[in-house]
Amino acid sequence: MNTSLLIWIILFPLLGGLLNGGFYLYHIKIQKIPELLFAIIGTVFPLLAFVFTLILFLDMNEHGSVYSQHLFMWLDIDKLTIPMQLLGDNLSIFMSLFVTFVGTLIHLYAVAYMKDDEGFGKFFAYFNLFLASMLLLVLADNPIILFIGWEGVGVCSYLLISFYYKTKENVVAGNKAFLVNRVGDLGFLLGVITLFFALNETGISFSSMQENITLASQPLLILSGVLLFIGAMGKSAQIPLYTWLPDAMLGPTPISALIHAATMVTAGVYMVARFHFLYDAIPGVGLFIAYVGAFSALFAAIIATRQTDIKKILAYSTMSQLGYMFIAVGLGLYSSGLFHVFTHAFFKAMLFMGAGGLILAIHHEQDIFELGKQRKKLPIISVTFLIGVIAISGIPPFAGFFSKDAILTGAFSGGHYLIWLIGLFTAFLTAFYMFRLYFILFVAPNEQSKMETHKTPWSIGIPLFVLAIGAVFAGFINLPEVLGGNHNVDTWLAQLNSTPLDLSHAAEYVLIILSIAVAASGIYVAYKRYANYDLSKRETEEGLIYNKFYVDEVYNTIFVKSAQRLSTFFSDVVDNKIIDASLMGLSKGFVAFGRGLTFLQNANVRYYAFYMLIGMSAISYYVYMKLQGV
Amino acid sequence: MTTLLGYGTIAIILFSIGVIGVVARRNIFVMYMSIELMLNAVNLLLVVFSKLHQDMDGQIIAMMIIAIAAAEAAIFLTVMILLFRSKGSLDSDLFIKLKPEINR
Amino acid sequence: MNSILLILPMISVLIGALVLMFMSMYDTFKIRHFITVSVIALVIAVIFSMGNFGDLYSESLFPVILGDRIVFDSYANLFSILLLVGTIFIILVGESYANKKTYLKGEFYSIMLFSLFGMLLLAHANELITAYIAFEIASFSVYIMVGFNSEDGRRVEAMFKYLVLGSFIGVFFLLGTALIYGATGTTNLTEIAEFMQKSQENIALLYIGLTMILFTFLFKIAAFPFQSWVLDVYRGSPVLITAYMASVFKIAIFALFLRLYIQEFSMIHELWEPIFETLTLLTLLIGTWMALNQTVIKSMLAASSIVHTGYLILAFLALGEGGAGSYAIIFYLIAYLLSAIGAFGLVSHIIAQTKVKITYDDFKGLAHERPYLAAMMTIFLLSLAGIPSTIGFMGKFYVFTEAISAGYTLLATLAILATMISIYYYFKLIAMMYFYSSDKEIPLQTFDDKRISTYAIGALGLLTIWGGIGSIVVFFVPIPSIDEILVVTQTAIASLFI
Amino acid sequence: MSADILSFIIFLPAIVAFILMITTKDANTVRNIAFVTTIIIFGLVLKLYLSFDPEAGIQFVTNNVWIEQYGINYYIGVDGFSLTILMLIALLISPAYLLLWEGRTKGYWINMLLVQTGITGALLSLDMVLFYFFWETMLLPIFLIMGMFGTGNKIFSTIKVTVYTIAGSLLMLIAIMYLGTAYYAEFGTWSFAIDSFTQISTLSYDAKLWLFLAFATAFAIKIPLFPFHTWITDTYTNAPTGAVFILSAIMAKLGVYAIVRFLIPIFPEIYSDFSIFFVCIGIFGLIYFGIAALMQNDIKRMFAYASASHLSFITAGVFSLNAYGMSGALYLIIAHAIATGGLFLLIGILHRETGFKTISNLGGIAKQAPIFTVIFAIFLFSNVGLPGTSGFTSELLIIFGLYEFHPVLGYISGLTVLIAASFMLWMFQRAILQDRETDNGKDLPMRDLKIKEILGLIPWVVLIFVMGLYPDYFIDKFEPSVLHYISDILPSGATK
Amino acid sequence: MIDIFFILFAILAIGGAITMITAEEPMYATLGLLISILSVGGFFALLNASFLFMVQIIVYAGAVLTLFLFLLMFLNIKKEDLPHEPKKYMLITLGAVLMIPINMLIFKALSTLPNIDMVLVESDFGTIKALGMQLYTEWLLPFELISVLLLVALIGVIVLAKQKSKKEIKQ
Repeated sequence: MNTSLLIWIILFPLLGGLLNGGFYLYHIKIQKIPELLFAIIGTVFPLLAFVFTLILFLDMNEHGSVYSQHLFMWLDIDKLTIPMQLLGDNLSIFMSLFVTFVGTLIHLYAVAYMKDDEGFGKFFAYFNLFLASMLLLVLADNPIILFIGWEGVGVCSYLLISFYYKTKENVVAGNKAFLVNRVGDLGFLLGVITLFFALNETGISFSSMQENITLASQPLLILSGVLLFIGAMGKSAQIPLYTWLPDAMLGPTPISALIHAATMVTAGVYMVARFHFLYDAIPGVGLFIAYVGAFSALFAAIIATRQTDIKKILAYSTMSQLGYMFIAVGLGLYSSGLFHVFTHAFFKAMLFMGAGGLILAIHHEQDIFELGKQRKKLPIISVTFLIGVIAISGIPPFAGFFSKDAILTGAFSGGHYLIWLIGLFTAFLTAFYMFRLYFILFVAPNEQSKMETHKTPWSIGIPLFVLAIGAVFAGFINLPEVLGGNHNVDTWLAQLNSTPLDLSHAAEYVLIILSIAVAASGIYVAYKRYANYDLSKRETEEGLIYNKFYVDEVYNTIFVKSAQRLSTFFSDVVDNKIIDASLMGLSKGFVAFGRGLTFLQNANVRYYAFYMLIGMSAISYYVYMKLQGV
Repeated sequence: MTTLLGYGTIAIILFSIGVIGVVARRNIFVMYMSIELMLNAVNLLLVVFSKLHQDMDGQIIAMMIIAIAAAEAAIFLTVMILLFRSKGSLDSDLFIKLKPEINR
Repeated sequence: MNSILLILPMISVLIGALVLMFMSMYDTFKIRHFITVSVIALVIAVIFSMGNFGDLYSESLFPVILGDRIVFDSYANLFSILLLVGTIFIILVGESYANKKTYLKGEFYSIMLFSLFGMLLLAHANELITAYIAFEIASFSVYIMVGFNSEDGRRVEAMFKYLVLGSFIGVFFLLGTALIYGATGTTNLTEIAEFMQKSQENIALLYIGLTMILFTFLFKIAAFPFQSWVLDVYRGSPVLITAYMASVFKIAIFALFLRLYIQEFSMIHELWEPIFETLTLLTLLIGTWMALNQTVIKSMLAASSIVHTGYLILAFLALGEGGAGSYAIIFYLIAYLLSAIGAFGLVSHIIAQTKVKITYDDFKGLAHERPYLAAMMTIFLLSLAGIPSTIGFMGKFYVFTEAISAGYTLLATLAILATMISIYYYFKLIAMMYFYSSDKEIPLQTFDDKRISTYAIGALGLLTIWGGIGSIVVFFVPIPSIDEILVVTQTAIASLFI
Repeated sequence: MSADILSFIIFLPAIVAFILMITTKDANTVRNIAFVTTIIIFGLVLKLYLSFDPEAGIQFVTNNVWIEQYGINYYIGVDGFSLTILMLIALLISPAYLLLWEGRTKGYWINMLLVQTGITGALLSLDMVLFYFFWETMLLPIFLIMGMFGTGNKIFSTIKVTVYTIAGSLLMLIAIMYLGTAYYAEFGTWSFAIDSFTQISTLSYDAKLWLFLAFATAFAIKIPLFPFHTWITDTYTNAPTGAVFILSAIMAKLGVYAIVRFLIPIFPEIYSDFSIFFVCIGIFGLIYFGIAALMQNDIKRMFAYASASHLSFITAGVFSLNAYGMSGALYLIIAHAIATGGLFLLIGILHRETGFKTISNLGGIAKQAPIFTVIFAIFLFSNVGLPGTSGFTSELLIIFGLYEFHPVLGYISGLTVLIAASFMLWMFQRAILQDRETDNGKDLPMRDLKIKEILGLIPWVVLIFVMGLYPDYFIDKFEPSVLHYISDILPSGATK
Repeated sequence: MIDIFFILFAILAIGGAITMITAEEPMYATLGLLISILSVGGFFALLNASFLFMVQIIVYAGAVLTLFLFLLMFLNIKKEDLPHEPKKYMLITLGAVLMIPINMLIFKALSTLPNIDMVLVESDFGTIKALGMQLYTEWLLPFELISVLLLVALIGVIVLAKQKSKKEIKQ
């Protein structure tokens, strides 16, 4: 099999993006182009990428080979050699497979969702670029190339979030996303550099780093591990760098779906998995990651229980699920974590798309209470939404159950009971708030609105349908042994050396039942509370939780406001009042002193003679003294 | 007493008085005459040196200085007339029109 | 070598002066006739001088008649050419000024040539009394030229101040001469130098005499604290004369003093070094302070000439044994000659046509009205400021390099600081010309710029640029290198020791 | 190829300028001829670039006597460093002619041509006096352009910047002369060539330190480094686009170039001993200017700080004593010149069309001028250091270099990733993207770019991406020179 | 005898000079100067410079100072037109103080010379013939130059004065 296929996986979406961008500029500047062209370009190229990935996957499945494609030398200075090289191993193909798959579906979905939007072409251009960057990230052979994709993803998300750039909030949200991500990027970059130098500049590709990991001293490894994880925090919205994610919901819904479900946010998880050799060497940091993940999961779940914006609830739930993934990768359960990434992609994308369909049907309303009030008959959406909600709540046999349970079981078996407990409690909360959402949107009694049927376009329906199938059945791919499965994903990702499970079957059963019970109780509580909720009566919009623990405000005060104040201080006080004023003052003083001296120049000839006499006198005195000895 | 130093002292004193006259007096006429006095002091000194070296050069130089002084007198007197015509006085403190204009 | 040839330049200037004097008796002659005659006389003188230009020689002609009072050497030759060329430029640049100011009648050019005669003599003088007389010829002429328009009170006042102070300080020269005579029994420079070499007797007296002469020198070049007259006199004089005093006269003074100093250098340097050091510093300071605060361009240029004096004293410090560094001074003088004549002459050209007192504000918008003049003024100001690609930079470069080479790094640094500040007041004028639109009420006159003055100014501008660029573009345009000047200078200095 | 090609490149603009000065009065003709001249120069430089052999050291040398007395020569040549920047200058100037709208009089274009001569001359000089000659000469046309075509309190700021920069260069002049005399004292002949100065062995450490500081001050003012930066805000605010473009995109870079070209070979010990100091200043400046840029309301003022911030970073890279940092710095010089230069030109157009340059008054540009916005964004993101653009490669290398220099400083320098992004994006949001907040959101009169302007900018946009995606080609041109500096000139042990 | 003359001349010279710088009226000052100059002439006589003595009396005292007096009368300065000089003596004192270093210096210079007695001797030293011989040989050039100087002064005076007369005609 020709390995040069790898680059085409990236090139197709990139080409699509460039074509769309060019056509879009043509469209707005010179002549209108029908949306169909954009739609075709925008969907066909990702599809091609998916097909290529699939071909590779199948080939790899058959031969078990690893692809590597050297394109050109990107940079070569001194000992720093960074080739532009792509790596198609099991992990990256696994990732790119579902990235392209979900991506294609979302593109399809977007065709209908963005219909008649003036930025249609632009949207697809960004979207394809996003996909290209994501694929570069996934397929990169070394962290620097990975970083190019990593940042490309960031900038595309920036562009997409501030898609409706005319309103301030959107752009502000975009900026926030970009900047918070940049904090993470900083960590990532420094982490890579630290690692590079910690390994005595022996090489920067993942494989050479893995080989040479023993060269490094433990403190430097820990440092680089933590720094890299900061990168992951930013990208994957973990505490404390999560604040951008809820705000990012201001973009068009497909963006949210893509960014938050399948791709961008999981990049952090992927990256940690990529550096598994590093984290294997420093288990302490892994534990730290797991705890951060656990707390993020809990924290996001708590906040989600009180939100009213449908997309924000989904966003917090994403953050919460990401927390699970980090628990997994932190504890060394890489394959479980990636499996959760995989399943999560299906149901979360589906949930977002459902929410998008809902929002579209009810004229861009996002408040769940309002949505509930103005409800229309949307059979496809309500069914798929229910599937998604069940899947995320962890009810078997839906996909979410298997992946989440694998993580919790893993945590328990590793002896990290606190994490396990937090995970369990979060699962309860997840079930609660997801069903709260569902009940309010679809079940709670609704008097005002007539239930007219709203037709769902086919291009929204098909992706939803496909994803729904995934959400229901994807879990079976990695059925645990105890349930008679054969660990397909774990096997595929064997290169990651995930921590094996060390539990008796009985214990596993107990844990499974326990988690189902917890999820069920969450649903029950939600049912009790919201199944018959009076939609005209909003929930109180106060309190710590509703206001997201005031974290945004605290950040704003600590970082933004103080930076602004510092900026004013620097430019107005230090520059103007101290440096410039002292320089100008010095020169002004000099001139003024000269002006003072002009009184000597009083145009009176006697005085002039007098000055001369003084001068001569002084010189004579000097000469006299000097000639004393002669 | 009629030694070199004696004559020298006289010359120095005359010279000093001349200098002081230029510096201290406001009357332009007196100022000019002080300069003449200074020239005379120099002449005296030259003649003394001429005698010292038994060399005529000093005297010749002194004579030339007298001639130069005469030329100087011509110009000086003309200037004084011009000055007197413009202000009606020979007070040097009055001629301060050329005070520099300062950018304040 | 034809010895008559050597003396001819001076003779032709003197004859020119006399011819002009007689011409001035008749009213039929116009200003242009006077200009023509004087320029012809000067050009003839230049041609005669050029005959020996660049040769190394030192001759004492007709010892019976001239009695070794003046000496003809390459040094004097070089300075003669500078003085002659400078005067030619002054006359040509001042053409439009002279045409407008009707009081500059015929005698004016006669007197100017007399003064030039005095200055040429000064460059050749080898004896203190001859030097003094030459000095007085030049000074008297300048006094008269300053007060030429005796109806104008300010001219008379300027003349009076210059006269009083000049005579006052002149007596010190005579006193010094007397003391030197007392010490050595001679006033001949060569003999004094010989005396110094062989005898330590009466050496203190000699030193003191030389110090008295130094006072006069410091006064004439306007070093601190002898600088006060400069602002008043320069401002009170017709701007043409200001140019003359600032450039040509200054060179003549240096011609004499440099000769004196180089010959007596080894002995007197040690004594004078601290004086020069202090004076450099103070002159630079006071000049800078004065220049910063002037509003009238003439005063500003006058004050800045004090700063230039500071650089020249610095160059004196760095002279070195046998006058090794003296070409720095001479080159600087040439640079200053060109730029100062240019700057003052241009001001005169403008004054001639606008009848304003020429403050900074009067220059507003000049670049829009008369771009050519503004460009030329910019060149001269840049040269004065010592910006590269003008001769002023080269001059400064040599002076500072020699100063550093002689070990006066700190002083050179201070001088550079003064240069830095000078940028401000020079560039302010450029800014006035280019950055403001004219705020004059008078409708835009069409000036006649196709006249001798403007061509002369153009020639000066070209010379200024050439001096700064030299042979740098030699592979495009074959022009003589400015190295030539340095070679000639060295020859000149060498001729002092023959 | 004739050895005098460099001289031709240097003096062609000046000669054309002089011919134009006396022949024609029509501004458009002057502009067109000037443009053609720059294109010719670009062609020549391109030819030079392609035929340049990176391994061969200094090439195309011309060494003619200028002032024999002082051993001052017309000594020019090109090596990897200067070639890269020469290419940059040629590449920047011609397209800029298409975008500079201010030049309605012939003086403007003549001055632009003269600036080019000054800049190229300074870049290629290998004799210190010659360098100084061009270094000062290039300031005058800028002075005139700034004063004549500027806005606001232009005269004050023009004189301020002139005095400021000349003050610095005069200090350098003193140092040059001191070195010359030291050489004379040691070898008995005068010479001001750089290679002569490197042989001087008689100077004491203290003297060298002072000289180094004199040079460094001159360059620091030009760059500008903290605390010599106060001229930039006034200047960038009031100066016309062309002047700001030249100042920020080219002249500031020459300051950095001069550090590499002169300070490293002449004072290697001082350079390595005091590098920590300069790296700290650079990093401090990076953060300081970055933060100061945040709250600027005047867009040009903001870019003044932004530019200073980047240049401080570049300086830090230059002093990092290793190949990564130095190559990165050189690369960032190019990247930043293109990006910032482009941004300034675009802001110039924005200012002209809308009449505003304060961020609070701007807004809603994106919807009216999409192509403008796209290109603006590309430059912006290159400035921010987005991977895939030229900015990233260079910043990455500098951070590598600084890390190797000292890990802690490397970490701090990483903040560049964050700082630039914060103020750039905030500005972009308020000034370009979102609707106006003043005047009831009334649209500003803004046109989109014209075809010729787009044509002018396209090469830069392409270059930004090419340099970002395939940097090795460009770096190969100057890497041997960098390695030569690192391994041959610096004392062993300096690079740890 | 000579000593007596010396003392007399000294007293007269210095007294005259002091009168000159202190006198309010220019007329007295001129007379003071005249006395001083005559006394200097006397010194010349004591120093064997007989020709110079003559020149001093005839040219200086006779011609120049008469010119001064003539001028004074011509200008006819009234008493109230004279500058009021309240700080005159203070300034004179100040000037005297400032002169101290210069005087000390010159005195020191003189003291290095052999302090010989300047007795009057009978010889042709200082006579017209001896002087003339040197003047027209060795000092010919300076002597001729002085004529140029006088010519310049002459032209100058004419020029300056002529202007004035023209102005008067206009009036």
